[in-house]
Formats: sequence, structure tokens, C-alpha cells
Amino acid sequence: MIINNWNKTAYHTWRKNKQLLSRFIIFLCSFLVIYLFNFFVPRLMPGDPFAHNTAQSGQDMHGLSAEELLRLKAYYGLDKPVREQFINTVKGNLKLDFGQSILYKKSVIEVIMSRLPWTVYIMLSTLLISLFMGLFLALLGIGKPKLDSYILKIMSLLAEIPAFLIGVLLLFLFAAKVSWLPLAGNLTPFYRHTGVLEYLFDVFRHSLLPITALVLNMMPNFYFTARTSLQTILRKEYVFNAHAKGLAEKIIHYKYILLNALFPILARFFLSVGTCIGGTMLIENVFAYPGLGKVLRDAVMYRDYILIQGVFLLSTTVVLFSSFISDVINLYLQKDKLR
Amino acid sequence: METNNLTVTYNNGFTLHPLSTTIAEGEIVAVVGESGSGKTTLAKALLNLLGSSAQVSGTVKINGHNIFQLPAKELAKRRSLEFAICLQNSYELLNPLLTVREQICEVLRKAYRENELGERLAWLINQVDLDSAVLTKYPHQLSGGMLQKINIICAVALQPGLVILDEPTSSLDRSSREEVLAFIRLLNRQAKMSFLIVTHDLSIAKAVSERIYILYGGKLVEVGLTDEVLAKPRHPYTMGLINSSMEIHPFRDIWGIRQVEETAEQQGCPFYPRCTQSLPLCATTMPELLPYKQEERLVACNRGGVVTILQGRNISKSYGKEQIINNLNLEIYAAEVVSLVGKSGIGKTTLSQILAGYLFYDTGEILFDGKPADFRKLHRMKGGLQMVFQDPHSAINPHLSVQEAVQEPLEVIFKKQDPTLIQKALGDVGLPRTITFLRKKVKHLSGGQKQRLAIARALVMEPRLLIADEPTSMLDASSKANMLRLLKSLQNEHGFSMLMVTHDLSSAVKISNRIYLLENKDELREITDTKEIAPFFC
Amino acid sequence: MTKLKFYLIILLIMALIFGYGSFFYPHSAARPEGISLQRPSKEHFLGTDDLGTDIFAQLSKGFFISVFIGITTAIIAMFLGGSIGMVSGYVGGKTDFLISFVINLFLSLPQLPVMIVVGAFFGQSIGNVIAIIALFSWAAIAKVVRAKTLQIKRNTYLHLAKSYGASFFYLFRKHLFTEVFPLLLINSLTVVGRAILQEASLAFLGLSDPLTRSWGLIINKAMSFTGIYYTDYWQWWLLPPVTCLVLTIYCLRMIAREAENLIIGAD
Amino acid sequence: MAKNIIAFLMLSIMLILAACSPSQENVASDQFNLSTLKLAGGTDWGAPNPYLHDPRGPGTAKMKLIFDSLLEADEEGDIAWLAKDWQIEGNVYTFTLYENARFHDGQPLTTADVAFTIDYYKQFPPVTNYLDVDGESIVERYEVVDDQTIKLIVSEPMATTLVKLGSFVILPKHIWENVSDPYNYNEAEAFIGSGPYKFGSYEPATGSYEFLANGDYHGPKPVTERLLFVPVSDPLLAFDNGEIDLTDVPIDAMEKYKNNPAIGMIAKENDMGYKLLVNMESFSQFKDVKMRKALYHALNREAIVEKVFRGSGTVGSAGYVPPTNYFYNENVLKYDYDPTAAAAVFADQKIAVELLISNTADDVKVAELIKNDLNNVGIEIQVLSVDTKVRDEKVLAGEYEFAVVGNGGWGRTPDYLRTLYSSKSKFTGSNPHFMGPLGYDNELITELAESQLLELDFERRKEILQELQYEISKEVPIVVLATKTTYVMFKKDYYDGWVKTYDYQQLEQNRLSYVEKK
Repeated sequence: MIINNWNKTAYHTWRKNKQLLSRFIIFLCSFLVIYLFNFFVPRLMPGDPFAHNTAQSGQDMHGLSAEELLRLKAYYGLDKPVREQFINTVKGNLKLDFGQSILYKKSVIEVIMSRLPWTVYIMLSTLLISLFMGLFLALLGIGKPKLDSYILKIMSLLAEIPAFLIGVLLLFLFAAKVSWLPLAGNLTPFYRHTGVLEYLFDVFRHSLLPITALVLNMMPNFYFTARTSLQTILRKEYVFNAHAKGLAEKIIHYKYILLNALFPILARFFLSVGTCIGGTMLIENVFAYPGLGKVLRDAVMYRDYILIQGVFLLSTTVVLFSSFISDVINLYLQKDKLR
Repeated sequence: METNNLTVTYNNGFTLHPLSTTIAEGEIVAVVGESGSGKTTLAKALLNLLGSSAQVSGTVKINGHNIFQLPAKELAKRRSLEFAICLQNSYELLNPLLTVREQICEVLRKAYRENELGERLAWLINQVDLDSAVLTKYPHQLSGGMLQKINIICAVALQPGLVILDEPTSSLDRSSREEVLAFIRLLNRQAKMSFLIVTHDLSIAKAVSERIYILYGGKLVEVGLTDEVLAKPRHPYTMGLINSSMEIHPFRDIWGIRQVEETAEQQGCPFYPRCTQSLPLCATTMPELLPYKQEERLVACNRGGVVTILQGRNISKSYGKEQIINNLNLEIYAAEVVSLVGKSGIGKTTLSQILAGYLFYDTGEILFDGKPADFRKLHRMKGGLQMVFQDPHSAINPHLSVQEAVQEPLEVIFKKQDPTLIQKALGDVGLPRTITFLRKKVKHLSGGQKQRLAIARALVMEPRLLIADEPTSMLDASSKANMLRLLKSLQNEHGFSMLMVTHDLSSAVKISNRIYLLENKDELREITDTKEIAPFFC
Repeated sequence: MTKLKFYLIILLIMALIFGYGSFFYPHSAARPEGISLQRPSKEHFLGTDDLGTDIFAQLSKGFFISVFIGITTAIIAMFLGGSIGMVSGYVGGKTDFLISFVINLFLSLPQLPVMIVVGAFFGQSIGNVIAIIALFSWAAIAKVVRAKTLQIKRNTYLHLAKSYGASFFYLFRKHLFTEVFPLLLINSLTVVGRAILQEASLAFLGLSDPLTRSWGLIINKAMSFTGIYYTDYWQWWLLPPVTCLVLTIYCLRMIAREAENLIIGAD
Repeated sequence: MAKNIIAFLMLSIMLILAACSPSQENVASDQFNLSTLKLAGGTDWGAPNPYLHDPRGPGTAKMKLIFDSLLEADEEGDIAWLAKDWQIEGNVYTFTLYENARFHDGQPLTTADVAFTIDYYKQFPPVTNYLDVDGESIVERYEVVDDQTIKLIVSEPMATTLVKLGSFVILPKHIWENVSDPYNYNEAEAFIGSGPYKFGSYEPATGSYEFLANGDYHGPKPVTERLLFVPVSDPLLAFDNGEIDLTDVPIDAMEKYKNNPAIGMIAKENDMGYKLLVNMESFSQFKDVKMRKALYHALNREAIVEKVFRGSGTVGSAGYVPPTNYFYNENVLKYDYDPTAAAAVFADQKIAVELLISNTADDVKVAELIKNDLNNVGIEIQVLSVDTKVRDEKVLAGEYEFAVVGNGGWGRTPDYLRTLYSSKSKFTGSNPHFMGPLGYDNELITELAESQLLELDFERRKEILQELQYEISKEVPIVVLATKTTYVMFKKDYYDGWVKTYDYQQLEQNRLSYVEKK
């Protein structure tokens, strides 16, 4: 009677691995196509990096003469035919050399590495706080229908306010009024920090506004996912059974409700990494925060192909990888439905 | 445990009517009822698990504490320690993300220290013959049966004083069911644990419980010792339930209690629409749960339980010097089929005709519905007594048309012909209702048709008791089977009682609830257990 | 049902107000006649922008353009995402593999540069704008619908219906639609809001004529006006379009939520 | 469950409120008037050395704070900087350096360094190479007379030669002689110059720069001990908050600051302007000057100043050079707004044109006004707004019908008239000052434009330029729309030594603003 169950579970794990494998292959193929896309899209963009931006007042230029242009193009390898450029880039990338940025005259890796920690700091803290707040608000609403519908209304209103508006509103409503809240940048410029703690605190103080803006933008959709998954869990019988067994309230909350609700929320967490990247770039520009967002905006403005390639490759890989993880979580989640 | 008029009303209208009972320590009680009778609600209500969806009133005291007044924390602490419940099995009773070991230990930790867990756990799982490899598995990897056993283990892990099991054996195969029942008996004996087992399966109740509660439509209709109730059900519903349970009557053709489409909500006895012995009074007054005669039994029926339609006391009859039947006693309850079997020529027909009022008896007494039988009135009233004789040819005047034959009693008694009644009667017995057939002369009918006509004629009078003397002896095998089926379906449908005289024990067993054996002229006894009947078959 | 009517009425009122604004209102939305940056007055209900064009007229014309763009994009994305998601979830196997590969691709595409490239090549028209935004929004919907279809497919009643020989369309109509549609509705509605705003950035990338009067453009112009926050111009130049935008999308979202409750009933 | 989450939140808020901001102490420095001077940064203008800085104005200005050039310019004209004085005989330019000029590492700066720099620039041209005209260096050879004096012999002396020789920055020979790849050389030594400020620190991510005062600088004393360029999200907010001491002020916000005694304002008159280019190759009917004049009459250029520049600027002069420019010729022809006359000209022409513009906010506004004006006179306009880069590329390639181009630098000496109107020089470079009228040539204008470059005498050159403007205003090959004046404000009581040069309006990019005035 017991025997037939073992091969049953074996069968399930085999089937799950097959699905996992197919998800992984999708991930690889998408990566390859994105890589190609990343190479060609910047080059298709009209306008060339060496012609200068003219419109800002007060910045006149001395024109680049023709052969100076040629010399620069040769220096960056942009004079060769596209096919050749592609081969060099692939060879370079394999050796983790992502080329020289035209705008910053430094290697792309260096530019990215100097800015990446700031963007990652903003994004990660935003994602975590939004997840935390979304879950907390969803938990608050459980069992109190009036409060729950009230929070729901606010959240759906907040979800509608466009991201850039939140940034600007925060900037002008808070920053202008609250003097000690810094308006821009990631650190008090050129301030000799005595201790690490003071340094960290300065970073925290500067990142307060951008993170709040991003959290206000990301929190609603975490809240919606958390709320639906919590409500389905609460209706499940094993929660009722847990109460009937007289388990401690704490055990029921964490090991029964939260643990089961966590997986769909985690899946949503990784899925929203993609949207968060877009939001972070926007907010970085509003608060002059030195992350990859600003780099990307300037790179696109000045058609710095090589830098654009580097940044997009990084961002698309992160997005792809996180959607892959969210697929894996979803697969793992289905364990209770594999009967 | 002690409940005092516990009532539960759901906002969708279903109510568990006030109920007061006690369960002593070490006692096993079974709660039996159809699905929707409120047995699960009762189980949950007893442990204050109904939450906001229902209004619960009355008190439930367990070990002296009224669990409705206990603060939540205190109540939670006592759960699994003093009382526990094992809910109806479903795939989602266990947390999908925790291993089996973890979920059992969760409960054990309430009373045992970490180091004692392993040993207690081992004992528990081999009580229900589960392999220890199960402990590391996740719920979704186990079969329904195994989950059921684990749920039961969780409930009994800390040996609480009272354990409520809701359908503990529903998804178990035969051998695991035995194991579980054995485990329950063991706990009951060893640890003096009392059990409340909610089930729809009478054989479980029979196998393990001492007392039984019968629940119908949210009302406790009968309470009593299990064996006695199963043997002699006193409430019409209980009788109907027992009669239709295959586990108890393995050989009999099983007929459920008649179905009636949902009537509007009414205050009276919940069983009123389907009750065969109901009175208009039943529709309005809610019966109280009262003791039944001297027996250790409680019945909630406005008529005090199942009514004995006919009672014959020490009846004797002799032709001249020859004693035919001597000092016989017999009872027929409402809405049941009783067979009178015996060798041919032993006096069965005589007894049946005496009971039907067509033959005088020397001594004894016959009561109909508790009152001395006034046969003259009974033959001429609706809800009276009618008889179908052995030989259809002589029972009906061959020259009459079918219509005249059937409507004769109506015409004579009520002086009017009611074609719809005739049509319905003919339809009931499966005879054609066309005009040509109605005009047909009786003599042109076959033996089977005549017998059916006789029955139609009897039923037109809607009798409360129909006595049929060897109704199938003249028929061939297939029409005999049809006739038996017809009689049983009519009896089940209209709810009248029937005394069937037959020498053929197999047909008796097939359709009758009880069987009287006339061994000789002064010995008439009831055959109850199947062992006696079996030799006649295999 | 009353809540649904309530939100529909709000939308209707707005449509009426802006209908008046586009046809009967004396000032044109295109020609700058008034003095620039005038306060709201009886003559100019919502004052004028920096070029002197009447803002209320712009808002009214913008209402129909933006809502048109928003809703058409949402419908396209809904049909595209919905059908592809359902087919891939239902059919499974190779097609599912292929389709989820395409979905993954579109989800991780960087939007900004692709829009610039398309803008440069395809020239200007509302059609292009709708096409591009829809191009980027169907994938998210498809992913959600696919997951839901997979979930439904596991139910036995689908296998049963299939065993009766039911065609995909029957299955779709009878079983898939009721469960997938509300999900589809809500996800598509988020596209409306996004589409209206993205239209503005696309207009600036040369994808549509920057002189049209969509709400996104008005907001963008107001935001890029240097002195907007130091003076009180923002009260009549930035506040009204943003409130209208948020209100419209909020109503649409609430209608979707009510519709969902109606279709599948309070569970 | 929810209770302990609330507790955690309260705790973190307390943490924030408890800590006050580590404000920088603003202790006055004894040696210099100010301890810190803060300006708006935020964009990465490259590291401040001749090979790494961004070619545009702010990048060059920051580099010039550290590296000295021979001459500088003030409101009136060229002044001594590294070179005490200078003589010009024919094509020989003799410069005598200050004796006590030193590099930041203490090494004396001599003519050997100047010579080395000239040769080094020939081999490795810097980001802005003043010494280069059409590919080869203007200095044929040089003669080092002694440590302080050096003769530079120029192949072909022109009016701009003195400014060019005075502008290239001098590299320390003892450092750069062994640098083979200057474009990637960014060790500490790469930032040792001889200027009034030493290199402090440079943070590319935030676009922040720190310059420290050079105590023993031979020339005028630096005004502040630390000069900072800091990231800023909204310049006005930062100015109010005291994060920066100087910023542009939008016209609409002027009232708020105008009557505040502590705030000083300086105008950058007409430094940025808009012009309408007509592609006469594809629209040959505009070769007729009458049609071009009708265009002038058709456009309400006053409205552009009023609505787009919020009233701060002037209607474009038909001679291209703006009225506030030193070389402006008042009696150039004027064309006022006369739509009926224009409509008469275009009445029966049925012209339909695609107007190419860039997608910045002001460009779109100008385009909207032009579209309405031209529609009124019967010219159908379809606006095509593209990315700025795309617009530049299309204009240089001639792929446009009408195009609106806006750019800075109108306040400089109008050598741009040569690169715009002279058939020989237009379209030789890649920035808007090279975008001349397509399909239009004029002998007289080209001759005048080229000759002014070779005219050494300052006054004589001015006359030629004014005659050139008159000729242009007669032929109007380009429709000059309007020029914009922007204002800069600063805290007067804190520091008000901001100065412009005769030739360059951007006072924050002028070295003289950061040193004490004589």
C-alpha cells in the first residue's frame, strides 16, 4: 500500500525537473537574443557619439575637424564594418572586457562598477521595504473588513500616481520644507567622514528621499499580491485545523499563514525587479543620485554605444535572471498541487 | 463533557436545535446522521470552533470549564491537551510546507520535552501501522488514507480526555479502518479517553460506540445504547436509516427513505415531510427529546416514536376440535414490511385472515393503532386496513371491467367515481391507463395483471396496513420479481405497513424489514440475525 | 452594481465636461491667443499655459486623444496578451516553450532605446505610438494569463469536457473565460494609465507630433517649465491634468474590480 | 504579529530624528576671504586635465583653473597671465613670462615647458587644440631666447592668432615628457598645473569637483580656500538651502529674488539664440531674396521673446550678431512683423514644408509659434520633432526643408559669421556655428567673412565685421529668430566678484571670477 506512493513522488520530481530544465533553456535563448539585440539597437540609433550636443546655452564648442573624428572612431573601434565590430565585441566580452566608454573615457566595467553599488543599494532597499510594507498592510487588513477596504482604496489610488510625479512631489513638498533633508547626491560632498558609522548615516540620510519615492511607487503592487495570497491562505483548511489543534497564535501566524503566503509574494518580488529598474533610473535623475540610471541617460543622450551596450546587458541579464528565479519559485510552489 | 441547550444558528438559515447531553469519562459515543444533518456543526460547536459565521448559545462544560467563557489564550492552551478534534479528511488538512514529523511534534511539544518526542512519535505511528519513512515526507506526497491516519494521530497525540473524530474512517480501506478502530478502543481502554465519533456509517457506530445519537435536520431525534437502537429503532427516521444501511442488512434489497422535494422552512419536526406516520400536528410543533417507555432511550417524536400499527396478543383459533393456531403474539410497526413465513398448511393464511379481520378468532385480542380493531370501520375508511388474497381469480369478479373493479370500493363507500384516483392507482401498479384497457373485462386479464388489479383496488383506499397473502405464489419468476419490487416500492413510496405471508423465505428476506416464522401452531417467533437466514441461501 | 454605475457616471460627467470643452468652448486648443500663464478666470476656465493657449481647451481635446490611446492600447494588449497567454498555457508542450520564450524576451527588453530606434525609423503617427506601447505591454499580461490557464487546466472538469470532444472554443467560452477574464481586465487596465503617460515620452522622442494635446504631453510640458514650482502656475497648469489622469485611471480600475466581483460573484 | 512590526517602525523613525545632520563648519579661513565657494555641479565634465576634460565650456573652464595659459581676457580685452607682456612683429609673437611662475610641485615654469608643450601638442593633440587649424599647428617654429622669453613664429598671422597662442595651456615638461598615452594617464601628477587652484578631488559618479587655493600663485590671489562643484537636484532649491552660492534664475522666479538686497544678479545677454534654416536646394523659390524677406515679415519674433524666453532676450538682428555684442552694427536692416505683406507674397504659392526641430522644451515652443505664424500666411507646416543628436546629423547632411536650430556662443567675437556665411568655411565643422544656409552663395559676403580673419588690426577688423553684418541683413540667407538672455544670481554679501570677459558671457567659467580683482 505504501510502495506505490514512492514511485509517485519520484515521478513528480522527474516532471518538475523537466519543467525546470525547459525554463532554463528559455532563459538561455532569451539571453542570447537580448545580447544580439543589445549590440544592434544602440548602433541603429541615429546620431553619432562624436557630434556634440548643441542646444544648451552657454556651452559653445570648438568643432571637431574631420580627421580628428576619424582618429577618435579608430580609437574606439567604431570605424570597422559592423560585422567585424560584433566579433571583436563578443571576443572582448568573453574576456570580460566590455570596451572603453566614449563619454567617460574609462573602461565600461569601471564606470559601471563605480555606479552599481549605489543603484543596487537603492533598488534592494526599495524592493525589501515595499515587500515588507505591502505585506504589513495586507496583514493589517486581515479580519478588519472596514480597514481593509479603506487601505485597498488608498493603495489603488497610489498605484495610479505616475512615478516621476511622486519623486517631484517629495522633492518640493518635503525637501523644500525640511531643511536637514538633503535634496540630491548620495553623500555630503567632500565631507571628511570621521567614522564608518557617520559615513553610513550620511548615505542613509541622502538616500531617504529617493527610496521613499520609489517605495511609494512599488508598494501598491506588492500589497495587492500579498493581500490576495493571504486571503486564499486564510480560507485554507490547514489554518482552521491549526486553530483547532490549539497551536500558539505565533506558530499559526508565521509557520502556517506567512510561510504559505510567502511563495507567491517572493515570485512577485523577483518579477518586479524589472519594473523597479525602470523606476530607479527615473528617480536617480530626479534626485541626481549617482546610480546607473544617470549613466544610462547620459549614455543614450550622447549615443555612447559601448557604454549603452554594457549597461543594457547588465540590466537585461538581471531582469532575465530574476524572472527565471520567479519561475523556479512558482514551480516549487506547485508542490501542494502535484497530486 | 456536559452540554446545556446548545443552539447554533447560521446566517444562511440552518439551525442546530437546542441540545443537552453529557458524555461520561471513557465513554464512546457515535453521532449518526445524513450529510447536512448538522453533525459536523455539532462537532465544531462543542469545541467552540465555529467562529463568526454562526451564532452559538448555550453552555458546553468540559472538565467543568465552560469553554465559551474561557479566554482565547486559555482555551487554546487546553486544546489537544484536554479535548481535540480530527476534522473531516481532505487533502488540505495539513500544512503543505511542513513535514509530517514537524506537524505531529508541534502538538506533542505542548506536553512533552524535546527528548521525549522521538519515542512518543514512534509509538503513535506504529499504532496505525504507518512506516516511519512517512515522517520525512510532505503531505502532498501521501495518499488520502495515510493523511487520515496522521490527522487522527495529531488529535490523540496528547491523550486528551475527549476526542471528537469527524468521519474518521471515510477514506480508509478495510484493513486500515480496522487498525484505526482498534487504536481507538485501545486508547479508550488504556487511557480512559472518551470519543465522540461523527459518522454516516452505522457499521462504524455499531463496531465501536456504546451510545449513539441520531441527528436529522439539526435535531437530535434519538439517543440510546447503540446495540438496542440498531436492533429496535424507536424513531421513524432511525428505522428508515437502519433499513437503508447496507452494512447492517447485507442481503436485503436496499431502499432509502422516500425523497421529498425541499419544502419551505417550517417550525415543526424536521422529519415531518418524509415521515410516514406524520400527523398535521407534526408540521407545527417541534417534538421534545423524551424518554421512551422504560427503556434507556430518548426519542423526539410528537407521536412518541415509531407507532405499532397492529398488535396481536395470544390469538388462537380452532376449527372444531382441531387447534389451528394457539396463543400467538405479533406486532407490526408503522412503515415497515413484515413477512410471515412457515411451511405451507401450518396456518399462515388463517392467521393473516384473522389479523385482516376477515376471519373470526376464538381468543386473543387485536389492536390497530393502539386501539381494539374495529374491522368494519377499518375496511371502509381511508387509512384503514386492506387485504390482497392469494388467488386473484377469485378475488375479482371477472365480468367487471377494469375500471369497475378498481372503483368498486370507492363507489360503494363514497358513492362517487373519481377517474383520477383510478388512473393513479393503475399507474402505481404499472397497468396501462388507456381507455380501452379500462373497459376491458377482467376475465381477459392474465394472472399477474389480475393480482396487480387487486393491489390497485386495495391501494385506492390508501390503507395504513396492507396484508398480502402469498401475492407472488401464482406468478412465474420474472413477474414474481416485478411484483415484489412493485409491492416494496409502493410501500416505500406511500409509507404504509405491509404484512406479507409467504412460504418463500428468499423473497421474504429480500423485501421485508422483519420476519416472523410460524414453526408450529403455538410457536411464532421473530428471526432477526442473518445467521439463521443464511443457511436457507448458501 | 450600484458601485459600478457610480464610477461609470463619473467618467460620463468628465466626458460631458470635456465634450463641451472641445466643441462649444470659445477658445481653441491649438492657437495661443491669450496672454501667457494667466490665472484661471471666467474667460479661461483653467487659465493659460506659457504660450498663452487655453488649458481647459487643451485638456478637453487631450481627454479624447489620451483616453482613446490608452483604451485602444489596453484592448490590443488585452487581446494579444490574453489569447497568446491562454493558448500557450492551454496547449503546452512545444508551443508553450516557444511562446514563453517570446514573452520572456519582451519582458526584459529595455524600452527606452527601442522606442528611440522605432521613433527614428517609423515616423510619426498615433498608430505607431499605440503599436509600440502595446508591443511592450502584452507580454506582462500574457505571463499572468498563462499562469492562470495552467492552474485551471489542472482541474478535472476540463479533462472531462475534453473527453466529451469539446473544441477549444467551447472550453474557452464555458470554462476558461469566466476565470481568466477578470484577471485579464484588471491587468489590461493598468496598461491604460501607463499608455497615456508613455505616449507623452514617445511624443518627445519624435514618435508622434509633439504639438498634439494629449494629457501626457501637457503634463510633460508643464513639468519641464523651469519656474513651475516657484511660481503658483502649477496650480492650474500641472494640477488639473494630473488629477484628471489619476481620476480617470482610478475609475477604470474600480470598474474593473466591480466587474470582476459581478462576474465571479463574491467568493 | 502586527504589533511587533509597528514597534520596529517606530524604532527606525526615532533613529532618523535623533541624528542631526553633520553640518560643515564654515570657519572663515585666515589666508583667503572665503573658506568655501560652492557651485552647481552634478554632471561629469571629465577629469580637469587637457586630455581628459569634456570639450564643452564647463569642462574646459575647470581644467583652466589648474593649468595656466599665456594670456587671459577681461571685460576690455586680452590681459597678461603667465606672460608678463608680448610683442607682435609680422608673424613673430614674442612672449616674456613672469619670473616667479611655479608649478604646484614647486618646479619653476620656464619657456622650456612652453616649447615642450607646443611639440607635445603636435604629437598628441589635446581635447581642445587651440593651436590647430585644419589639421596642422599654426606655430611653424619657435625660438627660446632665455628662461623667460620665447619667440613663436606663425605660418599665417590672423586676427584670432593672438587669442589662440594666448589660450593653450602649458604642461609641466618634467612630468609629461615620459607620458606615452596621455588619453589614459590619470595619476596624481597628471593634475599638476601652474594655475591659481590646485587639484583637490574629483568624483565622476556625482559630478563633484574640489579645487584648493594655490597659496604661492604668482598672479592675483585666489578668493577662496576650497572651490566646490556639488551635485544638485533643483538648483533654485539648493540655492535657497545654501547648498550652492551661484545659480541661473528662471525669469518667472525673478520677482522673488529681484528686490532682495542680499542677492546680486548679472545678465548673460543674448548668449543663446534661435535661427530658422531654409534648405534652398530643395526649395529653390527661396533663392529669391523677396521670399526670404517675406519669411521675416511672416514671423512674430517678438512673441517668441515674450512667450518662450519669458520676455528676457531680444528679437534676432538680421545681421545675425546680437545687439549686446561688442561688434554689433546698429544700422543693419530691420524687418518688422507684417503678416499681410508676407501673405501677399506667399498667397498663390501653396507651399507645404516639414519643419525639423529637436525635442527639447523650448525648441517645441518656438516650433509651435512658427507653425501658427506661417499657417496664417498660407505656408502649411508639418512639425517633425527628433532627438537633438538626430537633428544635428540631419541638418549637417542637408536632410531637412526648414529647421530650427538653437545654440549658445552668440556673445563671442563673431568669427562665427565666417563659419556660417563664407562659402569656403561653412559646413567644415560639426557644431551649429558651422550650419550655414544650404544652396546659397554670395561672393561679397564670403570675401568679407574670410578677410576679417586675416585682419590683424582690432579696429579695422571690427569695421569689416560690421560691413559684413550689413550685407547679411540685406541678403538674409538665414532667418535669425531671437536671442535669449539668462540671469545668474549670487549671494552678494558672501561673494560678488563674478566677472565676464569681452568675448565670453559665462561668468562662472571665467578664471578671473575666482581670483582677486586688482
